[in-house]
Amino acid sequence: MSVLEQYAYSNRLRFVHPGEKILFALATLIFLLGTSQTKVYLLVLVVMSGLLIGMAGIPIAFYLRLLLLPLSFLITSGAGIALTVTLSSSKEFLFSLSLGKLTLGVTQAGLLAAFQICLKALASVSCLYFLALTTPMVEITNVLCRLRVPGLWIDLLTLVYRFSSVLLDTATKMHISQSSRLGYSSLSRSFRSLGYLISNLFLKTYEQARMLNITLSSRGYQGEFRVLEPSFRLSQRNLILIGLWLIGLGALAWLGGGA
Amino acid sequence: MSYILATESLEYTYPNGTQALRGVSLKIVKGSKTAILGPNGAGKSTLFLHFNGILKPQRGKVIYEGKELRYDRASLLNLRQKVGIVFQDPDTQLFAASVVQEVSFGPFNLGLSSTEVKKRVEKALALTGIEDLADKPTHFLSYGQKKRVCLAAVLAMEPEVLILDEPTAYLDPKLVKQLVDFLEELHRAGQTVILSTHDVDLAYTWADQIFILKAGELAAKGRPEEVFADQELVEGAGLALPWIWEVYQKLKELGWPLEFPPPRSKEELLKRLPCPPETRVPLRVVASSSL
Amino acid sequence: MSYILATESLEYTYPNGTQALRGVSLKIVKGSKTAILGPNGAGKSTLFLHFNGILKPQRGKVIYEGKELRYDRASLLNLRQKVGIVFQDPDTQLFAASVVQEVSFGPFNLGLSSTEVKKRVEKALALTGIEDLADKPTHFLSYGQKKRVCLAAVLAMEPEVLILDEPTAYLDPKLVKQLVDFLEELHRAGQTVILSTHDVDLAYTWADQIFILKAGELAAKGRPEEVFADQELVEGAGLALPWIWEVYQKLKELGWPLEFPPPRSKEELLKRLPCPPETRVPLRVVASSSL
Amino acid sequence: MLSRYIKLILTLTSYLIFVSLLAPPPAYAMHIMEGFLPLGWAAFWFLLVLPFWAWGLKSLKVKVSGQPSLKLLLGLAGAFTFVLSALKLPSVTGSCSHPTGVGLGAILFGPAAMSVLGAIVLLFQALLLAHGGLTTLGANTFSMAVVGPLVSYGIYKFLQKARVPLSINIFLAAALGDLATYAVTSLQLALAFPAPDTGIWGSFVKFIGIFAVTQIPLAISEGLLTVVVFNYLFAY
Repeated sequence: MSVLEQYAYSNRLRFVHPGEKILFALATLIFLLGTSQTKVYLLVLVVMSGLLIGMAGIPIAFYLRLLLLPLSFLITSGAGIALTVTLSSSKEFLFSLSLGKLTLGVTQAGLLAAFQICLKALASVSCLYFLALTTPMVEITNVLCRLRVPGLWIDLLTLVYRFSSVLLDTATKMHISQSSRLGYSSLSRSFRSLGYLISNLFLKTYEQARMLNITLSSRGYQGEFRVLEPSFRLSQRNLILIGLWLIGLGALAWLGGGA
Repeated sequence: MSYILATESLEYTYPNGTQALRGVSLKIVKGSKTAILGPNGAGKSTLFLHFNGILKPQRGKVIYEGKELRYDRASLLNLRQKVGIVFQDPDTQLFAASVVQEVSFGPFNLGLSSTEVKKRVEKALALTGIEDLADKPTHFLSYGQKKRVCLAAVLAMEPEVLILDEPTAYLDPKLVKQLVDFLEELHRAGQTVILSTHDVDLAYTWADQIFILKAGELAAKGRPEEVFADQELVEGAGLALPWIWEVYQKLKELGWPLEFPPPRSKEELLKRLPCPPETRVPLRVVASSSL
Repeated sequence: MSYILATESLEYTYPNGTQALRGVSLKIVKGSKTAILGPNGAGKSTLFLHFNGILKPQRGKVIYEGKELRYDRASLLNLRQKVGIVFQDPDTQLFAASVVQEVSFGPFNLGLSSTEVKKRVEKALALTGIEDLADKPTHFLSYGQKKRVCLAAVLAMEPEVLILDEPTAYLDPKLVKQLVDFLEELHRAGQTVILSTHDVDLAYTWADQIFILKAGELAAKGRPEEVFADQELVEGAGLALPWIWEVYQKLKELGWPLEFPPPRSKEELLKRLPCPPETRVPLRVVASSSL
Repeated sequence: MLSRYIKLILTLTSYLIFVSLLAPPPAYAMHIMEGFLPLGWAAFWFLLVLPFWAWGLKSLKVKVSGQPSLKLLLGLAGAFTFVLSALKLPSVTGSCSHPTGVGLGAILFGPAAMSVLGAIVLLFQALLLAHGGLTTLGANTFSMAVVGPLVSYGIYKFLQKARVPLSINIFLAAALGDLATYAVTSLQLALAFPAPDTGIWGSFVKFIGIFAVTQIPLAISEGLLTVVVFNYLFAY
């Protein structure tokens, strides 16, 4: 399905307890959101990237490309923060445009704020990638299950996960067969073909659900999805390391704040 | 001979008006290898859905071990443990995120304990030779691997009757051979196996007992050599004669003294192909000179 | 011999890392019947997607009528009109509400006038023998009918090369025969036809030219009797020998004086099965008495 | 007077060109990326969607109980929504983008189901495709799986009662659902990052102005597409 997932199954941290990985990534993430220290952002970005490349064995080129993924969002939203719109022109603009009474421009403070936000977002994304690249979906679902997330939600997660790839495959085949009959050779044809594709995919979805009901019923399905859960052992060492890491981050933020 | 599964004048019409079964009566011998042959749309899948109670006959009945099926919850669960179906398309029956989870689903539905389920899963994975796929997500598997997972998922429920709907469709010859060998192994262990196919060669070499369905009716039944003796009937049902059978018949027709029964496998046939006389002297001349 | 389509050391790796093609070079003769054989996952479908420009080679090139393919809009438009692919699963290629709509999809995309499209559609429906289905919704058709609609939908674009991906998978023997007869007709009318299959019997009897793909590489090419002469290679590629070939080889091995070339169809083989000597006298005795 | 207008128009166009050059359209609709919202706001949006999740789950549970097949249908519907958001939308501007599926999903499956399924789809997009994020899941769910579908569904039902022709109805439901989604996202960003002197509203205008360049054509495209889809679906 996705390339991220391939690494989730083949990386070198694959057999570390998923709970530890989730705790590590999420706690760091939440900590990041709560602090405004550029140093912390940098440290997290470096450490997460280091762990992924060094310990999990994610190829560096692939990882760097991954970091560029959210660039378009960063640029648009960053621009939104950097941009200042004002009625007075007293501000110290690095450059500006005036629209009648309005002045539209970029100030040094705005630019700095945007830069900080972007760095923070990148550091956060590295936490997200840590989780996504080291922990398969099944195990994340399993942890959610233990955290007492409602059962219906878990069941739906499982089904959506599995059938996304089935339907994606179907959609790809439909798209290929349409393309080979020139279905996407102009804008209006593209709309028509994609419309056909989606409506057909929808009908397929219904058919798939109907068949699944038959096949699962024949294996005794009565509304519950009980399956064997993967078992992992918590490592005390890892938990202590995660604790130390968070304390370290806290100290850095506090010292930075004091200085 | 004891029959494990039987139907009596089964009729079923789908809500859209398709008459899928029009009075089918048949009996499946316990421990046998049964092939149900028929063209696309003959009613094979509909018949199977009656075998484990997914569909309820509109007329006629289904009989399991001498008792007519009942359709309450407990009876159905019991039946579905005893009759397992491997459907044709793996993508409509695999739902779980990993192979182990998939295979454990059926046993859990039977109300088994986690330890028992674990044992069953390991056994099923070993039996089908996919232990190494245990933790793989389903969508990383190849078509052939997915087919095996489907098989393991049903075998983990330890059914008495194993039903396979078009098990060889889309499989390449090597995988077909592996599957047939595997089914042979199950058969030797006492398992009742039923499969539907339109591969007449497979049915001829594999089955003890063949039923031919045609437009929802039973067109023929019997041992392979009985069923394929009626060429007209076979072709009328959209099927063809198995090639082994055709070569054997032709040789017999030509006057070769081939002993009964007809060969059932390619190897047997090839072994029984006639040898030429040792000399290269024209036969007719030799024969006439001896007069 | 003029080649209509060729590849030169074609390589393609999917984003998920699967190396589907690893340097495939082959040439398709204009007007020929070519079969591409290989196990599941050998790269047959990936190769086809290069033939009409859906996939762009990562290395190597595709050559159509002597010219290397270009991937700009106009060239692709032109190519896709000339190379038509009928995919394996009809359910992923039929989407329109009625058969006529479906078949007119391609011609309309070629930018033809309504009258021209209408003519093309009628011709394609007549050719494939489904005029009576014209106004039926595609969803209610049988599997065999759907396959024909897919064929008609591609033929309506009047391609110079017709490609069929596993056209006989899941068809019953009668429909397979109809399809093969139909392809033979197209061939006689000068159409270049390429199909992929793992049905070795079909490939052996139908094709002029066979390519065997194995794990993304070309394992063998040539006339059927050349390709199947190497048993080890064929079986190594997950395939089996065609039964006609095996029976013929066995007879030759037994010492029957069978003239070349080997039989290409069941009928030919049966006709050439050896006759027994007219008398029933043990052959060895007869032979020795003549000395 | 005239020259001033010309100047205004010129500056506006150059602004638009500037922004569109700088900002290629977001690949996956309007997901606020990981780490972009401060802790307080991230938590706030989670709290805000919590009742909607509870509502969605409860209404689904009622439907599912005693009807195991419905659960499967819901799962498949979620997968369908996921795949929808991965398709490439034909775009007037020639750029590549993806439909949100907000309007289509809301009309087909209802807003209650969408609040749950939408959250699942967003979680998968974050973990499998690296779009959106975990801490922004609350905010993104609120805009894409709660407000968008509610607006689409509301418009659809209202215009149905008003006997507006179906095509127009569906176009408006889908396009306005999209626009509502992006308005909410802009508001979420504005709340988190108020402009120093013009405050939240100034910031809101800024964000909505920037996103308008990419989102209005997308909303129109998606509206058209949804109409085409429904035309086919009603043909069966």
